[in-house]
Amino acid sequence: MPEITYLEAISDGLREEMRHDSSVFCMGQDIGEYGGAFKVTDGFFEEFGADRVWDTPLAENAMVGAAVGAAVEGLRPVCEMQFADFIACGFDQLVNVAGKMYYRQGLAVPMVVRLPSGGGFSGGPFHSQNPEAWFLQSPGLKVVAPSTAEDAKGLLASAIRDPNPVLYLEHKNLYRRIKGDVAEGRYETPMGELGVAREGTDLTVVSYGAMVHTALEATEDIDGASIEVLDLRTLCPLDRDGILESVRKTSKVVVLHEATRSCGVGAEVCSLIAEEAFEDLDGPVVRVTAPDVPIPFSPPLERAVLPQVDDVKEACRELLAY
Amino acid sequence: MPEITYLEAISDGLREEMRHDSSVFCMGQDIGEYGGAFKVTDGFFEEFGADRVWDTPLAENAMVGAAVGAAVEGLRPVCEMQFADFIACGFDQLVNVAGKMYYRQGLAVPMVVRLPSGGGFSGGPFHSQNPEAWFLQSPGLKVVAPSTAEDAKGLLASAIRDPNPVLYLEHKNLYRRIKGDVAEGRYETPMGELGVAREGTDLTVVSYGAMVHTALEATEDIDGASIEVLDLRTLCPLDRDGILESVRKTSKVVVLHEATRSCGVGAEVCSLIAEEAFEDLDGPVVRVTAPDVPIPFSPPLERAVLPQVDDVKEACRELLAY
Amino acid sequence: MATTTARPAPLDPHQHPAHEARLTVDDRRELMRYMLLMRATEERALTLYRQGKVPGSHYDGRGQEAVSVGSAFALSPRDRACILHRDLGAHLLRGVRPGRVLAQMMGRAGGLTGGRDGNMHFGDKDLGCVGMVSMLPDMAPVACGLALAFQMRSEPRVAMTWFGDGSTANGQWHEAMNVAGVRKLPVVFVLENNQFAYSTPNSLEFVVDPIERAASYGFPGVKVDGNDVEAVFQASAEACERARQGGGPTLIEAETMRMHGHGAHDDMSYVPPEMLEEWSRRDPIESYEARLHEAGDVDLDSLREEVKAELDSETDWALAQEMPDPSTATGGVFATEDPVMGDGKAPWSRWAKEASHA
Amino acid sequence: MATTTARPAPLDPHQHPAHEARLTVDDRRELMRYMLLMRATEERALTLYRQGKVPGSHYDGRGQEAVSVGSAFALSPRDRACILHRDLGAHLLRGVRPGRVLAQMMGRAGGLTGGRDGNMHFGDKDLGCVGMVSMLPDMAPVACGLALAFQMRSEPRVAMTWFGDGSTANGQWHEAMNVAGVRKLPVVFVLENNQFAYSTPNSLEFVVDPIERAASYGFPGVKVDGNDVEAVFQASAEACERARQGGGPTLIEAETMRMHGHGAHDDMSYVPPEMLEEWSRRDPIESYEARLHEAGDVDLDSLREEVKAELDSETDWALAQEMPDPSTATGGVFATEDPVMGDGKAPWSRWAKEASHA
Ligand SMILES: Cc1ncc(C[n+]2csc(CCOP(=O)(O)OP(=O)(O)O)c2C)c(N)n1
Ligand SMILES: Cc1ncc(C[n+]2csc(CCOP(=O)(O)OP(=O)(O)O)c2C)c(N)n1
Ligand SMILES: [Mg+2]
Ligand SMILES: [Mg+2]
Repeated sequence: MPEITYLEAISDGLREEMRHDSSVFCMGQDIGEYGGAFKVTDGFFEEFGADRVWDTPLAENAMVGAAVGAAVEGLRPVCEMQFADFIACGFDQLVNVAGKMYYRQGLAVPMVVRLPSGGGFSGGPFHSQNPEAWFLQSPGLKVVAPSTAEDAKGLLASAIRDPNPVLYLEHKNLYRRIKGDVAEGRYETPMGELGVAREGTDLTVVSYGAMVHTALEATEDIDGASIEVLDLRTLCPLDRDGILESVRKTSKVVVLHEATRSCGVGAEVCSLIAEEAFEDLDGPVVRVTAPDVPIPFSPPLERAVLPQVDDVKEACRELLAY
Repeated sequence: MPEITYLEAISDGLREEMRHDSSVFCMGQDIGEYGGAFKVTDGFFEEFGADRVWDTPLAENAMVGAAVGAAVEGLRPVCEMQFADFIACGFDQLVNVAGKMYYRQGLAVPMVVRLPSGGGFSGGPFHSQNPEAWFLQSPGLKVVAPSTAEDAKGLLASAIRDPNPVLYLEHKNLYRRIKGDVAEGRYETPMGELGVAREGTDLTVVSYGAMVHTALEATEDIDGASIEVLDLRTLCPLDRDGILESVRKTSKVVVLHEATRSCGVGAEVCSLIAEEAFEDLDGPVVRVTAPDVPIPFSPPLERAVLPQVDDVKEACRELLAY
Repeated sequence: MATTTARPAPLDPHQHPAHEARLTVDDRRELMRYMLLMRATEERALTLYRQGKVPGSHYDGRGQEAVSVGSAFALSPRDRACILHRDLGAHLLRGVRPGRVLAQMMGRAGGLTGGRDGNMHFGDKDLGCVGMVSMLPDMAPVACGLALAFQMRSEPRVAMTWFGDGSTANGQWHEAMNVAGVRKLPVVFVLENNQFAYSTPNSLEFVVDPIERAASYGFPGVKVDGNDVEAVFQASAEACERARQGGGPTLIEAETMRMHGHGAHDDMSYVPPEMLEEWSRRDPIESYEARLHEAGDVDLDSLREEVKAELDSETDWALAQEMPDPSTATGGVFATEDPVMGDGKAPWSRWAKEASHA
Repeated sequence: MATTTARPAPLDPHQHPAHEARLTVDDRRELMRYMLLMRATEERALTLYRQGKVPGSHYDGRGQEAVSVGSAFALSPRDRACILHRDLGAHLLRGVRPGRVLAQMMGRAGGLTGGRDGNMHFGDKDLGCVGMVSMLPDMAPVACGLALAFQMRSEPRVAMTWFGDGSTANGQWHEAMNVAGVRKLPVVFVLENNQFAYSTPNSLEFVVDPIERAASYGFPGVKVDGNDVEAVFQASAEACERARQGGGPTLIEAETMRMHGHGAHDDMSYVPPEMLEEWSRRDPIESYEARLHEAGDVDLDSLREEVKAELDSETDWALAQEMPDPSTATGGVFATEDPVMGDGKAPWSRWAKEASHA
């Protein structure tokens, strides 16, 4: 198995699905001849043509809405937001049209919206956001957020084949930083199942996306403690049993994400644990997240806002000592 | 003090502010001659004229965006969404332009967006939503949700005078159902301070909006237990100390809201408690909310989805017995 | 910018200019039938509402029957439609039974959404319809997506969608028009100008008639008398034909009037009485009745009888439907199978002919 | 639909047709000065970027100097502006020091947002500017709101905003145009058609030149040569005058070319070389230089010297600025005081004259 980057794995997965299933097609700004702002669709225009690799006008609601229409007619659109932040401009079609369609009229909407998300490279307030939690508060939408190259490819395949609207969060800060041995050909990473990034017995760190790597680095060696790191992979539907199982084993939990704090995915995970595993807890459920502020541009400010390895270390140490 | 409805209290508060401060004006669909879909601005057109009571075109982003522009130039716009659900159509201007303006460039944006929200009267999937949690995940926006006529007037005044964008959730199911003795003239209900709807010592029910009344009814007499009911009133900034104080007293908490469950305001409240009051808890923190589904239209379905008095009773009973 | 205005078709089908779509006597009977059926169904619904059997609010399309019936009449079975809250006639024409509509409005299990949604917020996927959402005009981009699928698969099919005058002020309207123009999509946009957006008159929604915008999106804009069912049909048939032949989108503006309040709660105090009077003289059903009467070849009395009989039994059926089972409320948020849409009824005689020739 | 095209003003101010805004020799020197200052600042910024001193990505407006300078030159001190990422010249003209721009791009505390935002995402509120957000064209509705405030207070003031060709496809563009038309707002929209939206050519963004849409919103659309600073100025001055006198909005389309990539990372492989060549022959600064040279009344060498000297000291100042204090990162999310905006610099000689007459 060749070692490729997270970015290449996304391209690879998308290309495989398009080769295998002629109903799969892409929509997005500058994804055509240019190959996309991050080059995920590099070469797609040449291979699949202008129809299946549509350079759309600057109109997110039209893109998402057209994807809904194409999806119910039997196609499998994959929309690319140039940055995840722009999903705010296609928000209405997503939450009101796509998300509620099946519940209201039994009409499935198999579509994917790719969201290049997250910060860590001075993207500033509009190119660094992690919008996932909005969509857990919007019934009818599935949400995945791979942290490895393997899962990036496998979850994209699952998302494309799923008969529901799926938001696919690809963390920009993993694009070229993370590599992995990725199987050639088509395979799926099942949605709704978390992954155990590292097994442990003393404490559980629950995370997803880029922060999984921060968690692994931070907990490599904390005074020799045995720390389990969970990679949620799918945020909706959440693998509640998987989370509870780990908590029952370790009894101590740190929930870590890059998104802002209030009503974030971490809040849902903490609440789940506080409700379902209260008796198993040997300490408070601790959240490490960005505070409730826009993500600033300048490196020292951005570092101060986004969770850092040391923040995680400190949280774990305190909780271990509890 | 005359007894007036929640709806009249909103009108009264808005009218008072407009009479007193000529920079306050209203924007919204059908709020002019017609007086608004729910008649909140009934008579305003005649008193304040077409300029200050602007019947806007069907364009939420333009409405919110224009409000931002007018606000930074010294006016105090009050936007009405015809239903809270339509804020999804003005979402981008709200979270990206209004919410981030002050942090990015030190320019305050004193504006209010009124959101007639909530269900309970067969409004169906598009006229029953409670969108508040989206905005706790969107830094820079304040959120209030009054449950009484007194607070409806007082919090609207505070929201209008606040130099920040404030989302004002007015629950449609309280409009004519709830009455209160409301002081004439102008007064403010401070933002960021919860209210204690009923004092108690055995268990705390944390809620806001229409569900405060459900909580009070449900807990009137549960085997004689002394149950405290907190009315959050402001959801952002959340009165964290006020919540923790009550939890430390009662040691048992039920969090109740009408909005859907995952990443709702209840998740934030539970997490806060699990993190800050772990040692004070004598039982799991229990959430009573709508499940993660669109709000259905037909009465039996809607009743099954929205939290009912009996659901709250049962949750309290179980927790008291814990 | 030139906007053509379609004229009512002369009654004798043999004198048509070539480009005009031909209507047989039976076709005209069907046009009348569906207008009558729409009005009868909505009158029945209003009665049920007044009897307290319809939860929530209630909306209808009184006075706009010619728009939905005339435009939908141009659709072939495999075409697709995203229908607006004023256009019950289009649903009925595609094959939705009045009983299911009444059951829908009453929130019954037998309704089109099984009580999950209400009012006109439905579409029968088995009849090629995608139900509207409340946010307007959100179905315009969706219709573009349907058309995109047809175009990508080189199928001679059309997506049709309807929206009101007020909705043209919304950004999604523009995005859909522009995208349809850029991709030359086989979509027909029917702008239903009923003079008001809820209580808001055209003058507060736009300065220039939106039909003028069509050319700036690169496709034709055709304005018709929305109370003349055949004029609406002719414009729609031409637009559909153009779309099928790769000619791209058309914007049709049907000038009409909303003869009831926005909803049953709305007393229309904002509408000048003389305006209502003038438009009531142009009632689409009465005026078509007069024309058919002249021609004399449609037995209107028997038609009315038929419709009334149908409505009576449909109403009984609807009233016999149960309320949905509460235990089903939380299921079916996520799909486990891919979407399947069926085709709609297409009463225009042309399709039967083509089928028989094929 | 008729769209007028403004012609470059003849150089002799005394031969102007009455309606044209007069430019003195000093005015022309200022126009040139700000174009040179914009280019010099952006060249310096690019150097700093290549030296690794600018975090994140980097964008500039190379080749579009005449658009931002020519249009902003028409603004009075009390007018307000929402400026686009291609329009540094407008910021400089309103009084922003180049050093603060360089510091902004380097994420320094001395930058316009103190490092909280980057690139061209800023606006100096003390100079009457509201900084853009990345979502395009979100400042168009905001500009309408500024104009609404002026209109409601009957102040003879104008809001000006800029957006690109690609942004005209977005719904918010339409909503802003329509609302401005309906309320007849004193707002000037400058459409900067630089041929591409990132890599996407006009042909994929729209079918018909967006200037054609202006009339369908009920206000004038004026197309000008965006590389002719005086043509842009004339059209803008007329539009501002009309707005001040209650004549409502104007859409100006400035035809120009983005001579650099969308960002510094973009090699422009999608742009035909001959296209770049052709446009480089139309460089806005060189062509204006030629005209001023003819006229002979502006000492260009000293002007260049001036600008270079200013840039050198401004760059030193910028490089001397500290990075922001991390402990400030989480403060200032909510305001505790009402907004206060200041007025901008307005170099056009007309304003000095009016002030002295007043
Ligand atoms: C995006 C959005 N905002 C607000 C509303 C509330 N609303 C419901 S109907 C209506 C008026 C619609 O007018 P028009 O488009 O002319 O359609 P009509 O009802 O007249 O057929 C409004 C504003 C809505 N449905 N969608
Ligand atoms: C709503 C929105 N969607 C996507 C983007 C990503 N994006 C940044 S610049 C750009 C192209 C803009 O083109 P144009 O409007 O012509 O402005 P230009 O950069 O050419 O001046 C795009 C698509 C954006 N900024 N805003
Ligand atoms: Mg209308
Ligand atoms: Mg451009």
